[in-house]
Parts: sequence; structure tokens; C-alpha cells
Amino acid sequence: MRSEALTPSAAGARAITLRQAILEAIGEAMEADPAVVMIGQDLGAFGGPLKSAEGLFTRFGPSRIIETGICESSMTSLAVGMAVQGMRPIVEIMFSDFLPIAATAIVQLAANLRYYSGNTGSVPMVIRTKGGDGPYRAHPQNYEALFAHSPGLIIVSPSDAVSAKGLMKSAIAANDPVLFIENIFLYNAFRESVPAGDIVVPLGKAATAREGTDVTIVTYGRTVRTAIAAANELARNSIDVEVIDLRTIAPFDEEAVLRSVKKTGRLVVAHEAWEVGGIGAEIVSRVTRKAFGSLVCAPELIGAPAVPVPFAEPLRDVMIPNVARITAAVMRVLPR
Amino acid sequence: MRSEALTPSAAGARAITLRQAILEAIGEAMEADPAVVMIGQDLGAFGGPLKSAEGLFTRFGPSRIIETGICESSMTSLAVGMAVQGMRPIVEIMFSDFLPIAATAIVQLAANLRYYSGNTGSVPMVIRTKGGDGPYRAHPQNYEALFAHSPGLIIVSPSDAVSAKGLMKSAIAANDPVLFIENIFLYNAFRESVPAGDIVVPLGKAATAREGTDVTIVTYGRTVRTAIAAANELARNSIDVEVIDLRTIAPFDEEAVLRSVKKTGRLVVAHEAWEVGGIGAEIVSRVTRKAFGSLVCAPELIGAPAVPVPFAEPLRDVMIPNVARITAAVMRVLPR
Amino acid sequence: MPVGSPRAREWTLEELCGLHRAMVVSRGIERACIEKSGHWYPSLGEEGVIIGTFSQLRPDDAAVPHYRGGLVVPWLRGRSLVQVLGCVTPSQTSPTRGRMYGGFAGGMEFGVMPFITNVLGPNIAVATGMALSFKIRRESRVAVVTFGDGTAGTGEFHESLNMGAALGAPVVYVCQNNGYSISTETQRTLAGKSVADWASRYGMPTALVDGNDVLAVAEAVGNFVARARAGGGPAFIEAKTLRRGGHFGADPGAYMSDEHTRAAEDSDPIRRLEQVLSQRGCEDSRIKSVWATVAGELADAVAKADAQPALTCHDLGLDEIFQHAI
Amino acid sequence: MPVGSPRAREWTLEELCGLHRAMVVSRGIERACIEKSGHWYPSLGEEGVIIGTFSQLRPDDAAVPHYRGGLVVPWLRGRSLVQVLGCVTPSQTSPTRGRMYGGFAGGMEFGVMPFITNVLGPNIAVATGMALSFKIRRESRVAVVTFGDGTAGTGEFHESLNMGAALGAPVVYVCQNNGYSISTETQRTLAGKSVADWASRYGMPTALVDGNDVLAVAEAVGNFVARARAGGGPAFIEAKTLRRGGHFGADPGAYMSDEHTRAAEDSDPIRRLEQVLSQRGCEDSRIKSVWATVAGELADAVAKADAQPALTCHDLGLDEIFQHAI
Ligand SMILES: Cc1ncc(C[n+]2csc(CCOP(=O)(O)OP(=O)(O)O)c2C)c(N)n1
Ligand SMILES: Cc1ncc(C[n+]2csc(CCOP(=O)(O)OP(=O)(O)O)c2C)c(N)n1
Ligand SMILES: [Mg+2]
Ligand SMILES: [Mg+2]
Repeated sequence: MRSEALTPSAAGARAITLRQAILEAIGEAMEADPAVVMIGQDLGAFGGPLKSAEGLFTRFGPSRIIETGICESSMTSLAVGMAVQGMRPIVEIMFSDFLPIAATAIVQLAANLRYYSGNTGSVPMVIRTKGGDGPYRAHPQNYEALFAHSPGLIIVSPSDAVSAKGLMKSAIAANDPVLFIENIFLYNAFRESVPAGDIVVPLGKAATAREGTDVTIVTYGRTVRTAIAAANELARNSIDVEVIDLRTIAPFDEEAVLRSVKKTGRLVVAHEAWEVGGIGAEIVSRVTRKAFGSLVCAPELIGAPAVPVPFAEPLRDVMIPNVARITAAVMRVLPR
Repeated sequence: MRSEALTPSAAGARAITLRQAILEAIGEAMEADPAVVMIGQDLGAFGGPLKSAEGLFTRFGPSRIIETGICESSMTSLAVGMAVQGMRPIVEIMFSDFLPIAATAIVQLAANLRYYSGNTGSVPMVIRTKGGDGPYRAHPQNYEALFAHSPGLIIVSPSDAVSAKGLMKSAIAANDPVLFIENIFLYNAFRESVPAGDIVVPLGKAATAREGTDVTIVTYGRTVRTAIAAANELARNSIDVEVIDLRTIAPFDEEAVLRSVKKTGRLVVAHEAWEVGGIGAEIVSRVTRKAFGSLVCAPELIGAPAVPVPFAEPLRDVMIPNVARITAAVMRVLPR
Repeated sequence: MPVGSPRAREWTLEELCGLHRAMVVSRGIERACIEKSGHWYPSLGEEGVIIGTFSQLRPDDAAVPHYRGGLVVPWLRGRSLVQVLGCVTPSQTSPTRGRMYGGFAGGMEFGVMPFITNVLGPNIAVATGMALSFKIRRESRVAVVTFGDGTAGTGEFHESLNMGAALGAPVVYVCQNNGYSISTETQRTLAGKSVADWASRYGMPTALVDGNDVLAVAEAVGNFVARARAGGGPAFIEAKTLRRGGHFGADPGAYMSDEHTRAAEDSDPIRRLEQVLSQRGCEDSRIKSVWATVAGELADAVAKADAQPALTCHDLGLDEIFQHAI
Repeated sequence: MPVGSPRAREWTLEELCGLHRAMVVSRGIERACIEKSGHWYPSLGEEGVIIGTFSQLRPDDAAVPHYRGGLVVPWLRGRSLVQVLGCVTPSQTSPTRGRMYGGFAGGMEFGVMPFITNVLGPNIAVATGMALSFKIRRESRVAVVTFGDGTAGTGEFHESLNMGAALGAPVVYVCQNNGYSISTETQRTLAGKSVADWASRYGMPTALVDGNDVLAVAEAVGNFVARARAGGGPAFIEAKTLRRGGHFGADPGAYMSDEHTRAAEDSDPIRRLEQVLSQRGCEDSRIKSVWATVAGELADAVAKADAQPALTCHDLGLDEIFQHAI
């Protein structure tokens, strides 16, 4: 399995979930640096929604795990104030549905501060949230593209436990605001071997989740795993797919994407979010503009169709890029 | 001039500004239908910011021109409630800077209601705002792409007085929410001959602002006029540019764009907003996916570089697609 | 208020029985939903606020219920139990057609606003806007909105009450205060004395009532609705109730105080109304038969709702996003 | 409060002269800015609130001024007038380097928060967060934020005060209430008695002061700052002042009542402090010389700021968006 490939069998590695890996990163960062604090709703006895803060309150107490009422907008602005004063707040927005409430604080305040202040201030802040379709089907929004039009903001979404830990560490260490999106479906879906202590997974760098020569699939989050499954299926027909896991969605690793497309000449982009106006449009556009000559055929984009995300399973299942949809897209970019 | 071409020299046509054309549309709609009301800040004696509501309060009084305090978020949700109850509210968000505050109301409430309610309800509402760089250089945000990832929402931005009037009429008449963006630079920049009474300019339809055969420029708002100026300049070198004015930015008129690109084989997209994650990415992506075979070279995208919009003129001028930048982009897509 | 204390108005036995039956139906619906999903947000024990409030509206008034317990509100206005349960087992014939989480369904055909976004707060403004429409059109309709104590801490709450007051909208705001916002005792995150105290600062009449006394709620809501209908403008009620159990069905609520849990058990609003009914001479057997009848109706409704034709991928409704294709 | 009425604390003549000079500088800066642009938002007549507030901080306290009149605040902390004026005539050496509208510049090197977004409201929460940092780190610093009466109507105001109170942040909130939000008399859109009355409901001490009495403002701010510094938590001040003229320089303010305009003229905070100075034996000539000196300094600063090397398209700073290139 892929997790094997990614994980050096380091001393102290244990099989943990993506959720636990993120918690481990936060816990280690909080141990190492008193400036790291967390702020959000129900982080105490409840342990955060979906146990996203499990154990932290007991370890770090109310002055570092700060509970507020329902006020995502001002809570995020408040965290900007903390960051400006040298703290490293991690803002917990329970679910991505609530990101638009904090849009002003994220897009207009956090993202702009370094530039507008002429580098006299900075916002070392992580906004973490949970989104995407999951086992209990609530809070299925994928709003990352709403924030990918904001110079100054970094957006991250991990697909596996090891990189989740490493990316969270990098996000906390960064001196710029990072929107960190944790996919609900992946939250407890698997256990992977994750080393204790520091793992360095840099922001802004994509990973080649699977090497291949025939077609490039660019994706992130949950869809990385679906793409790998599709690639494995296609491999049985001797179709060799390369899967690029963006990890950082914005600004994305243009170099890695272009390198792969230049090799394969064929591009499929896949994500859970709406196709229209989504991250995929930016990737297709960038590749087309920068590597038009390498493309042998029209790129394919697989995402959600243009309706609000419905609740019922039979409807939701049409929205999400599954193995069949991705496989079909790969077939469309191959010569018949 | 272009305004000539667009304007039937109808009886009662007068030379008015884009701002006046929009006001005329609103005034006529309010005369015709008591359900049309306007809500916002400083709409009374002040006449709205930049005189965007000039004269309306005197004509229609406080029960139809409703003044609130500074509360864009709840004001927009309040208007959704009015729309659900059969009114046709026009929400005035003073400047596009303040759109993110109302993101939840627009993206999650207004855009979703028809679909989620299984067509048992609808939101006939216009959210009008002013944005883009203008003569006094305040409020230069171009946030349309933040809202173009929301199935259920229509986004409009006119480039001339006639279509501004017609599009506002269509927006008010529509039984779905319309975000209507009025470009500050264009607000009082010119006078065009606009017929009194009804003009029909449908939502969702682009206009060919200039016919040409060599290169397609897809654009909207202020940049339409810059593109036409660039095209006129290029015409002197016998380069024949077609300019497509999207008018409706989302969902955009795919058919019109593809038709033009199929004719010219060369695409330049230009807008004032940031290049990264912008409307242009969606257009380049869509065209590439749907008309790859027609493209003879890489499309070009001209927008703002990836920094927060700065204030000072020498810096702001680098951000905005001017004739030189557009001309250069056209030259890049032509054979050397 | 102890049982039998003087009431603000006369209640006929029939009216009391109507309220009782509605509360029993509400509880039955919730029980059925909890059985269906551990992620249901139950309103058990909060029926006094829900029924006390929404029973006091005219059919043409706008109802904007809180997400917790809102499923019964369209039933009060005529939606069949099969349709109510259908919201929770989405099918081709269910009201939501599977598009929304059942508890958020509302029912616009019945003048009941759905929870279109699960963002807490905006519906307070939505109700204010509905009320404002009625005022502008000089209709004698009012809007009534319920929301939680957690929700009362949002900026939307304050902005909405301020607009409601400044514009004189005929709206009644009811805070269904069950003491908790998920795991948070709201008294810990809401600074000050009470939500009612906040509301009073917008210059509107406010009342603090025992939310587990359905009659007290109904009387307060009835008064304020009449006042709003007569052009008196908005009003606010804080109805104190108690959340019985965790935030969702599968949440054991381990963080809740024993005191809260005991108080919730002790002050069951249905039992309290039943005491009133007894005092008014209503026989025990009659009360019991209500429970039995409702249980039967619900079992039947669940079965019928479950038997509706299942949704398929073809029911997505790609062309139902705009009125006219764009 | 009439001139000469008993004060809450003793003021040395030197202190009084310091406040006076600062107010004269503030007015001079504003006059210079109005001359430069009709779209400047002047703080003429509001110096009592601005100087009264920000003079009472320690240099390491966080200052988060309202956009109207904020330009003087970094000067109070040592920014030269050339640099202050440079914010308004952006150049290669000006603090903002042309990136922000001058009036929003702040000065983070001086602990003065800029108006990063021109959205009104968020800075109230920003100040609260700064204060919370100080508390967490057990520093004895405080944060002070000013904001307009229009801004006090935002949900951000309420959420921020609530958080400040619930978390015990050492922050002093000061409403620079000039009666207007652009053309809107805020008493028309803010329901209730006063902003102070709203704030008092968050369980923090509040004061309503005459904002045109710089000493009253300074005394109230000084008290609350000391209280916050000592661990007493947040406090609120509503300082009533009067906007002198339209919203921006070129706005004639035709919608403003004559009453308001007359009152604004009559209660000039600088003139009022000058009366106190006279009573304290400060000679007229000395007062006049302050005006003259400041005028000279400003003329010089304007000239020097105007002469700085102009920005070019190469100053955009495409690589200054992140600390490390991504
Ligand atoms: C803006 C927003 N933030 C967070 C949530 C997540 N959330 C769902 S229910 C809930 C608690 C709400 O408390 P309250 O308003 O008291 O209603 P109750 O659940 O007690 O009925 C929260 C925080 C949300 N829905 N909306
Ligand atoms: C959220 C938001 N809405 C609207 C505006 C536009 N606007 C700029 S200044 C102003 C008036 C602010 O009034 P107040 O807070 O009293 O400050 P004052 O101008 O009186 O100093 C408004 C509405 C804004 N900046 N932010
Ligand atoms: Mg509650
Ligand atoms: Mg004001």
C-alpha cells in the first residue's frame, strides 16, 4: 500500500489515523512552543467536533485551548490579533461550511497583512477545518476555491497520515496564514505508520503519489486515494498513470505538475469540489497556458456537477469522483 | 464608438452614464412593481455611495428605500427573507470589499434555496455592488470569482450603459439571485445613448462587442472597453480581433465563447481581477476542455498579479490590464 | 410556575388537549428519528418551547423554527406524518427529495422556512425580512423565529434584532435556551446576565419564560404575536428549557452536569401539561390513549415513508438550479 | 462638563501642554490631508477622543485606532511627521510604500495596527486578540481600540465584546461616537438607548464621556487601562463627539442638521483645552506659538514627504507576499 511507500519505517512509528496524525503534530508543536494555542468551539471536554482536539485540553488547559461561543468571524479576527502579537494561533473552524463566515478575516485581514504592512507585520496562523463528504454525510462543503483567489493565503489539504502530520507542522511553523482542510472521509478511514517527532513535509510542494508515464492525474485530499485506486485498476490494462498529490492547493506546485504533464502529455484533474470555478479550473488553465505544446489532447476535469451538495446517498454519490468516473476520464484522454 | 453600434436610436434615447442607466432600470422596475424594494446604507439624503441610489428615496420613500446600519451579512439574509415572501429586494452592498461579509447569505442561503427546497421556494433578489479600480482609487476589489463557484447564483457585470440598463432589468425580473457588479471606473466615465423604457438584455448571454477573425478576447466589465481599444489599435496592423463581452460572468455563455474560439483558434482572456483562481481560469479551462482541437496555441490570461491590490497609482497601474498588456498578449498568440 | 397557578389567559380543555397531542407527536417524531440515526439532533424535552411557540401562529404567518425540533412544525400546519418522516428517509416522494438533511427540511408550502444553510444565525435575519415584507405590504401577518442559546451569541442575532427594532418589523424572536451549545454551557461563553437582557437593550419588550411550561410559552408568544400583528413591532422571548441528553443521539453527553440531567428529567413539559389536564378533569385513560394513538400513527408513517420509491442517481435534478436554464 | 469643573485626577501643566500640542498636530495633519485629497476622511473636532485615548497607553501597549483620525497615533509613539505625511503621498521611503490608503496605514513598528481591510468591525476583534495574547503570556500590556458609532452596529462589535468579557482580555473599547455613519444619524439605525448601554450588558464597566473634553476621555481611558493592566479585564467607553463636516473632505454634508454643525463648532476640543490652559496660567502667546510651530513643522514635513522618490511599477513587491517563496 501507498502508506508503506511514503513512510520511512522510522523508530517510533505507529499506525495511526489521519486525525491522530494531525493531533500529534499539534500536540508536539504545542509542547515545543508556548506561542502555539488553539481557539474554537467545544474543544474542551467534548474534544472538538469529530474528536479533532482529543486530549489537548487535558494536556494544555484553558489558557492554551481557548473555547469561544459561536462567532467564527470575530474569532478568526481575534486570532489575527494574537498572531500579530507573536502567538501562533490555530483557529478551529468546526466544519468548512462555516468558512464563508470568516471570509473577511481570512481573505481580507490575514492574507493581506504582510504585504499591506510592508512586511512590518505577519500572521503566523493556521485555520483548520473539516470538510468534504464523510461517513455521516454532514458538512460536505468543499469551499477551498473560494479562498484560492487570495494572494497571501496558503491552502493545504493532506491525503495521508504522514503528510498530514508533516504539513500541519509546517503550517504551524509558517509565518504566513495557512488554511488547513481536513477531509472528513479520510479522518478515521485508515491507519498509517507515522513516525513520532518531527517530519518535514514542506508547504508548496506536491508529491508524486504514484509514478506513471501515460497520463497525469492531478488531485488532492480524498481524491488522491481514489485516483490511486483508479490507477491500480488501469494498470491491469497496462495503462500507467502518474498521480500528483498537490498537498498544497494554493499556491500549487506548478513545477511538479508541469514536469509530469510534459512527461505524459495527458492531464486529468479530479477533486471533490464543484467543477465550475474550482481549483481544477486553475490547474487546467495553468497547464494549458504553460505547457500547451506538451498536451496531446484536451485535459479532463472531474468534480462535482453544478448543484448544491445534496444529502441523500444516492444523490451524493453522483457528486463525488469515484474510481469509475476517474477511470473513464483517463480513458478519454488516451488514444482510442 | 461602440455605444453607437449597440444602441438603436430609439425614440426617447438620451446620452446617460452607466450609473444613470442602472438607476433608470431600478426606477422603472420600482414604478412597475411594488414588490421591488431597495435596502442598504445611506440610500436616502446621501443618494447612495457614488450616488448609486440618486433620487430614489425622494420618489419611493422610506418603505421602499430601506436604510439600515452597517450589517451587510444580516441585511442580505434579511433580504432573502423578503424575497422568499414575494418581494424583489435589491440589496445595495456599498462596495465589493464588503461582499465577503455577506458570503454566507449569498453563497449558502440565496444560491441554495431553490434547489434545496425542491423548487418550493425561490430568491428573486439582486445584490448590487460597486467594485474595481476607479477615479478615486478606493474599494478596488474584484471578488467576483469568490462567488463563481456557487451553483444557483448568477453574476453579472455590464460594460456599457445600454446593457447595464437591460441587464439590471433582467436581474430584477429574474426569479433567482443575481450578483450585479458595477465597475467604479465605468460609473461616470462616459455617456451613451440609452432608450427610455424596456430594453431586453438577457442574463446568461454574451455579446460580440467587436467582430473579428484572428484572435478572440473574452472579457467583461471595464476590460471590455480596454480590449476594444486594443483591438482598434491592432486593426491598424491588420490584426482582426473579436471581443466577447461576457456580460454574465457566471454561468457564462459557453456557446458564444466556443463559437468564437472555433472561428479564430486563438484565445486571450482578460480581466481586472487576480489571474490566479479567477474567472479567467474557468474560461481558459472550459475552452481548453471543450475546444482543444480548435486552439492553435496556448491561451493567454491577463489579470492582476498575485499581490493584494495596492493603493498608489504607479503600483495599481501595473495591476490593471491596459491596452499595452492586452495588445502584447494578442501578439503572443499570433504566429510570429 | 407551579401547576395550577393562575394563567394569563383561559385555556379550553380542547385547546389543552391540542397542545398535548402536538407535544406527544413532536416527541414521537424525534424518537423515530433517533432510532433511524445516531446523528439526529433530538429535541426531547424541548417540546414546550416548540409547540408553545408555533401553535400560536395563524396559518399564513411565517414560521422559522430552530433546527432542533423543527420537523414537527409543518405537521402543525397540515403536513402528513408520512411526509414528515419522509424528510428523514429521503425518497422520490419525500418533501426534500433527498436534497437536505431531514431535520433542516422545513416546508415552504406550509410557510415553514427550511434551514437552508446549516450556519446558525442567518435565519434570525430571514425571519426579520419576512416580517418586514408583511409590514411593507400592510398585511397583518407576523413572523416567528426560534433559535438556540448558542445561536444567540452570534453577531447575526444582534444585527437582526437591531434591524427588527429599527425597522419595526412584526417579528417575535424566541430563544429556545436549552443551556448548551453542543458541549458548551452557554453561560460560560455568553457574557452578561441573559439573552433576554441583551435583547431588552434593543428597546423591544422581552419576556423570560419557563420553556417547559407550554402554556407560559404559548401565552407569551400569543401576546407578542398579537402585539406585532397590531403594528406594535418586534418582541423577544427567552424560553428556558433543558436539553435532555447529548447534542446528537449518539452523543452520551458525558460533559453534562448531573444537575442539568436531573432537572431535565424532572421538568418534562409533557408531564407538566398532563398534570394540568388531570386537574381539568381529563381522565388518565384519555391521556394514555393519546400516546397510544400517536405511537400507532407514527409506526404506520415510518413504515409508509420507508416504503416510498428510493432515490436514484437520476434524481439529482441538474436542471432545477435556476428557474430558467442559463 | 464645564471648564474648570473638578477633575478625576491632577494634571500637570506639562501634561496639559502635551495633550494640547498633540491635538494641534492631529488637526494639522488632517488639514494637510484634506488639502491633498477631497476623499480624505477628516477627524477635525474629534481630537479629544483620539488624543485623549491614545495618549494614555504605555509604548508597549497595543493601539488599534479607528480609521478616522488614526494617522496621528504612530506620531504619538515617535514616527516623524515626514513619515506620517509620507503615508499620504506614497513614495519609495514612505511607511506604506504606497500599498495602503494613507489613512489606514497604522504603523506596526510602533505597535499601531493598520486598517488592513477597510471592512469596519474586525479590528475590534483584532484588539481583543492582542489583549488575550498579553494575558496568556502574563505580560502587563493592554490593547486599546477605537471605532465609530456606525461600526458599533456590526455583529463584530457584539461578538468581540462578548469574547473580551468571557475571556477576560485586558482591552479597552472606545467608541468614537461622532453621531454619523456617513450620512446616517446613527441614532436612527441603532435601536436602544446607547452603545454604552449595549456594552454594559456584557458585564464590563462602561463609561459615557464627553469626547470633546480631552481630559475626561484621558481620565476614563487611563482608569480602565490601569484596571485592565491590573488584571481587571475589559472595559468600555462611549466618547460622544461631533463630526465636523461631511464624511469625506469633498462631502458638503448637506444632510447634516444645523444643530449638529453648530454644536460641533461650539465644542471644539482644542479650544476647550486651551481654556483650561489659560486658567492654569498658560499665556495666550504660548498657545499661539504651539499652533505656529506645528504649522511650520507640518509645512516642512509636507514638503519633505512630497519630495521623496516616487514609486514606480518596479515597487510592486511581487515577492513580498509570503515570508518564503511558495
Ligand atoms: C455558525 C455555526 N457555527 C457552528 C455550528 C456547529 N453547530 C451545530 S449545532 C451547534 C450548537 C448550537 O447551539 P444552540 O444554538 O444553543 O442550539 P441547540 O443545539 O442547543 O439546540 C453548533 C455550534 C453551526 N451550525 N453554525
Ligand atoms: C462593513 C463595512 N460596511 C460599509 C463600509 C463603508 N463605510 C465606510 S466609513 C462608513 C461609516 C462608518 O461610520 P462610523 O463607524 O461611525 O465611523 P465614522 O466614519 O463616523 O468615523 C461606512 C459605512 C465599511 N467600511 N465597512
Ligand atoms: Mg442550546
Ligand atoms: Mg460615526
